[in-house]
Amino acid sequence: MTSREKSAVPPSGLPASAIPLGSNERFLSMLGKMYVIREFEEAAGQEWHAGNIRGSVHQYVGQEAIAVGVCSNLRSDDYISSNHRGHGHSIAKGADPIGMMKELFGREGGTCGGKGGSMHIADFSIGMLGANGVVADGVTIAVGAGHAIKVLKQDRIAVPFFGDGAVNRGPLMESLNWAKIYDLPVLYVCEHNGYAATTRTSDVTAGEGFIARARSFGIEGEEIDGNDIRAVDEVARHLAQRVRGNGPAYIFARTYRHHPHNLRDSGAYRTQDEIDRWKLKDPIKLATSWLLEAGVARAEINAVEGDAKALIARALTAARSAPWPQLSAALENVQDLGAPL
Amino acid sequence: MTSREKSAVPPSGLPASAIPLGSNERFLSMLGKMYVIREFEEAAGQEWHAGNIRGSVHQYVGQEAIAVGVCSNLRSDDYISSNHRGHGHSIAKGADPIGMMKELFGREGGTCGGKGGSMHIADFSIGMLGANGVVADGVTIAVGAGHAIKVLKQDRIAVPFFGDGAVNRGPLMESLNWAKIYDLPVLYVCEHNGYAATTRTSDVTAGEGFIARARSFGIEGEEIDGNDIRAVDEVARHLAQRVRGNGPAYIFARTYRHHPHNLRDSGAYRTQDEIDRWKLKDPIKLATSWLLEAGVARAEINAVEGDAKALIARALTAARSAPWPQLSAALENVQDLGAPL
Amino acid sequence: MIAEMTYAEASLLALREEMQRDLRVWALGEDLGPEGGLAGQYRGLQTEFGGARICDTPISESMIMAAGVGAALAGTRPVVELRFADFAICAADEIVNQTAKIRYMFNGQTRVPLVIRQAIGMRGGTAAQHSQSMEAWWVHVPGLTVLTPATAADNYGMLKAAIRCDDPVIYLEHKALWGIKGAVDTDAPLVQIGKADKVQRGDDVTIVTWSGMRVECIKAADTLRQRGIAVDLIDLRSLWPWDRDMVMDSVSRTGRLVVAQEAVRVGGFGAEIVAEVSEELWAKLRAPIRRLGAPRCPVPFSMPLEDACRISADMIVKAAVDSVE
Amino acid sequence: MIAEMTYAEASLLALREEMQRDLRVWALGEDLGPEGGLAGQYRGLQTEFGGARICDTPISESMIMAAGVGAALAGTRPVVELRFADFAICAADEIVNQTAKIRYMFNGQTRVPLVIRQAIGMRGGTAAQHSQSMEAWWVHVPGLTVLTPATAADNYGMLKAAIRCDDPVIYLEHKALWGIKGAVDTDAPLVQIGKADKVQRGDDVTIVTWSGMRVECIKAADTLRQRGIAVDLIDLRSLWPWDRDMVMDSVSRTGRLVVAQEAVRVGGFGAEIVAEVSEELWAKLRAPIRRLGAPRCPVPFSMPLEDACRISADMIVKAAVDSVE
Ligand SMILES: Cc1ncc(C[n+]2csc(CCOP(=O)(O)OP(=O)(O)O)c2C)c(N)n1
Ligand SMILES: Cc1ncc(C[n+]2csc(CCOP(=O)(O)OP(=O)(O)O)c2C)c(N)n1
Ligand SMILES: [Mg+2]
Ligand SMILES: [Mg+2]
Repeated sequence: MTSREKSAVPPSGLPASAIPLGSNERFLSMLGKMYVIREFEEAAGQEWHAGNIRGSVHQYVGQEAIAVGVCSNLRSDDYISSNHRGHGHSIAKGADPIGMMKELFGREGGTCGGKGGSMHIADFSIGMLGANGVVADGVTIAVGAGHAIKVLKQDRIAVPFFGDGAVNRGPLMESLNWAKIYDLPVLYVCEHNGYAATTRTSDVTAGEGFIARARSFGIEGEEIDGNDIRAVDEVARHLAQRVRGNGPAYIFARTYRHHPHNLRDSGAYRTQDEIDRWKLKDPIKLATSWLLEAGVARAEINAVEGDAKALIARALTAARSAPWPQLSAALENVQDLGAPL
Repeated sequence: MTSREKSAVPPSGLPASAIPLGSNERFLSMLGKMYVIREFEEAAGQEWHAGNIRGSVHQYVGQEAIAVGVCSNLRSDDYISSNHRGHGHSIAKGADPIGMMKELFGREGGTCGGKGGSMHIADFSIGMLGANGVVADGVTIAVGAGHAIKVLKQDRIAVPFFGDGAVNRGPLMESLNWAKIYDLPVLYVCEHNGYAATTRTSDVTAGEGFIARARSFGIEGEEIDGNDIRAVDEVARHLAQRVRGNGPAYIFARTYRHHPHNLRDSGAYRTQDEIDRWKLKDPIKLATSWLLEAGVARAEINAVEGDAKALIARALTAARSAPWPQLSAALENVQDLGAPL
Repeated sequence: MIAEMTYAEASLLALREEMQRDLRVWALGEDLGPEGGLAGQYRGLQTEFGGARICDTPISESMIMAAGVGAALAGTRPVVELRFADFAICAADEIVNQTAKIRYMFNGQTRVPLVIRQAIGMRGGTAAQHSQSMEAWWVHVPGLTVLTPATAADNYGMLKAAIRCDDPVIYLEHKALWGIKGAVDTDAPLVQIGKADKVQRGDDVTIVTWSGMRVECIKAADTLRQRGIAVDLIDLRSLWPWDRDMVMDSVSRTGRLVVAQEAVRVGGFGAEIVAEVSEELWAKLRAPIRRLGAPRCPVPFSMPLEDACRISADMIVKAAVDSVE
Repeated sequence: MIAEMTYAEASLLALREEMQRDLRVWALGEDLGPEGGLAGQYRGLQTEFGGARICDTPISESMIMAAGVGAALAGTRPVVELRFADFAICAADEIVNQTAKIRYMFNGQTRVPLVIRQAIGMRGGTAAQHSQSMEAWWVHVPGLTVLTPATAADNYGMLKAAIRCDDPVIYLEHKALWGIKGAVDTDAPLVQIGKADKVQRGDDVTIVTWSGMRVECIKAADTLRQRGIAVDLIDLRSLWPWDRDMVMDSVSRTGRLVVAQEAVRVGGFGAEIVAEVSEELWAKLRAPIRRLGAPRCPVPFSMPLEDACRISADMIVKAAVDSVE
């Protein structure tokens, strides 16, 4: 399937190698964001194993370039939605990792007051409409937000992030038809990491996969190397522009998650070799070596990494010391009438 | 959309004009079936207006060639499933119109004992798995039957009939992926009559419609003139053969319903001109004139028409005089345990 | 203005006025434009407001519902028309897992102001997949408000209240009521969500009902009056929240309760009322509560079978008489 | 053979034996092969029976459910694994409008022999979309049998009974029970669907419960014993049909009833029990029935908030004591 999907890149797509470089500063700041996500995720994993974080945690490690590259090209009033693997998207859109870490710990001051947890982080102040525990439901909701943009005659765009597993859910397919017939400003971002939980998606996905499906609805877009922050940045800028005030498009980003699906999964369905090969293409490593080549000093890179580490250390300290929510919160914000009960 | 969809006919498709003719006898018997459906539907409409049939009745008038052409190429142990417009499919597969008419009247002896009504006719003795009141749900069920065929290593096939409105429901799209990844012996039959209730489907269907979608899942098939019984017969034979023991295929049949969506609909969303043009392509008229040309005597045609009329007259008499079901039937066949209650 | 109009026309007027009043209000669903809705509840609105605000959709129930949710999050107030309540089940995930929970999960950062319209109930041979009354499902789901107007006046006042509500409202219209006429006072204050309608006062027995069953209960109350039994008849009209005060006051006085619902009795919303009343007024009840509802079977098509699954005025009379004797 | 095993292992053994016994039995769902199911309930089965009979599926809940239905109509007996009960809501239409109604609508021409497995309940921070207990929904739907095993022995015996049942069975396993061990007697007669389990006998107060709440009720009964209150503890384990006889017998004797459920109290299945008992045993009740259940809010993530929504042994003790006093 792979080679044919590659050939499906539409004429409007620039090959990644031809993408003109932005400024080093821009990429250095993106690298910084990627480090923040990476550190956040590794810390979350450790704290889960230590028993400080409960529930499910799905780490975004290895896919950071996609969230960062895309969100760097969005306005703060643009909308994004996410799935179960949502920390990276939130951070990239501008959510505060300290509030998020408190949320994972279930503490007061968490982004959602501790009521959501890892799979339900939203930050409406920055247009982040929510992670989602139901595969594909974030996508349909983002398309609905795109519909409101049109009804209200705004010039925002709506960007759902989703995985290759979501591609087989009917509601997502309904959404492709919907976004196209109403010409909604939606930029679909499919993060193809090869797996849906423990299932290889190529085993359960007919035909040429997401790209062929999107195109069958008349939606065009571009396929990119999701581990290359330059490619993501360039294509996202280009497509976000195209979508704004117009109909839908997609980004199909090939990537890989370094860690198991979540922290309970043994990971036995993947070979170490496959993991190792993908780790060589780690988006942070790739960006680092390219920035060094481009003349950025090692010290500058160390500095952004250090800042990220410090930020996450602060987040952990804050989360650990934050109080539990007031018990009354359990019954608040259910609905105005007929609650609490 | 029309012209591009036409060009999507895969190489395996023969143009209708090149289809070799079967025997006159075969087509005369098919014409007879078409007459039975036509008479059944017209009678049902009259009886509905007379207040003898309650609920919704969706007439199949104008589309008869599809059900008859397809089912003439199925074995009696092959499965079909249907939608709300299901009378024609049942009759074509071999259900008894007398039992069906009793069903529409809600009487004892009805195909489903009067408990189903027009939208819920099934006849398991001939592999008819049921009409369906929920758009697209008959399709997913047929694909499930196809799955059982594979699990049981049988050589049957499963044939869901559905409309162009169903094409936008997510479950149907999930089914296309499903049928393909498991290589199920499913022959999709899309009856494109241009409308979903009062909505022109081209207004709410993105891209090239069903054919493009099926192909994006790797499913191939053929587009035909659904009003030409010869075309349907030939292509159905060919594709039923191809599907048997193999993976899925589709028939995309262009057609038109002469009557409104159901008997409550004013029909105002279509022009009289459009209806008149399609009536010129009435599948029964077409078949008749072609059979006359092929040397079949008018008397023979009159005979099959007369037989159909007589059969439906008998069905009406039987339905009118059949008793109501026993009241105890209301609580029977709910489930073995915990019923009736 | 006081005018006589049908239940369907009352909701049409209400939506029209709300769309004129608030530009963020819009409606989406199948066949709203050409057909004007199953009962003409949208007739003429597409001409008046355009296709963007009266939006015809494909047959994509999941996406219809999700579009409403996303659009509510993004600053509009959608009226989501799901037609037959049976098809709303195709969007149950979007209703239960998203619509109802978003405000809570996100700790009140947002509300989800939308109305989910569904036509419930039997209407002459609509059979198993077009006749269901699933109100009990929605009441069980935290985050949802559940309304069941039964008169033209309520379908006017309650639809307006629903559209103005900042939380998601499940709005259940009964198919058999569409053609029923009643006086609508467009100047009356809006119906307050959660307040029941005391249809008539009486001291002998309380009858609690809602939706289409109101009609049968009124017939039953007339018959009972002739037999010397005075009924305190309550049309709840709002199932969540429901008017606990009115029900408890009434049963405290009468000591007797009949609950009449069209839905399947087992696990129906009636069980909640019975459970609450029997828990709270245990000491005051003078007879066991009678709970009426359909047998636990799908709705059959055939007329006599369908009728066998209906709660009739006669059955309500009998339950009330049993209770009083 | 009597062996000690976990609740999850018991169901694995049951399925394995049924698949060996009957070639028409097969299972389908997400991640059954590589992962062996959320709790290892399918571990090793794909190796033993092959990918056709332990079928890994795409994330397509509607189609997973419909495949089960179609395949049941076409001569097989599918075990449909829907994982978290919350996702089963994505297939609600296929369950309610098709699975449950087909036998009836088609007048018994066919049955729909399949099992719909769903994991219910809270388990430490699973939050709003992975913690729901929606048993009340399924009980309200005619055509469905609803089971809630709470011990290893029952998860063995009841899964087998469910697979052999000719009607569709909603089979709800509680996530918090997966690791709990118990003795399983593989030679014992299969659990009869509809028969409750009398966990312990007592004359002072009846406690009715099911699923995960059984564990809390046993704790509560111990505490109550120390306080001199003897509990008649009933684990219903089958919610439809439910063991009316055992419950009515017990409450006739004790005159007092506490119903303890994990689900949202409003509109929960507990209301049905309370309504039935209060209607039937009105004259025999010596105290108002107490009905425990979660507050009407989505399940919050944070530990203390989640705990605030749990019914604990203490709350059950208190309700029983209130009832007796
Ligand atoms: C409707 C639904 N079905 C199943 C699940 C369980 N589940 C959670 S994540 C996941 C895999 C998702 O894969 P993909 O979309 O590729 O995202 P990735 O985990 O690879 O980032 C599954 C099956 C779910 N959350 N929702
Ligand atoms: C899930 C669902 N949504 C809506 C409906 C209402 N409905 C019944 S038939 C129909 C139109 C179907 O159009 P199509 O599939 O093209 O079949 P046709 O009527 O043209 O034969 C609609 C919207 C339904 N029955 N089920
Ligand atoms: Mg993936
Ligand atoms: Mg059509």
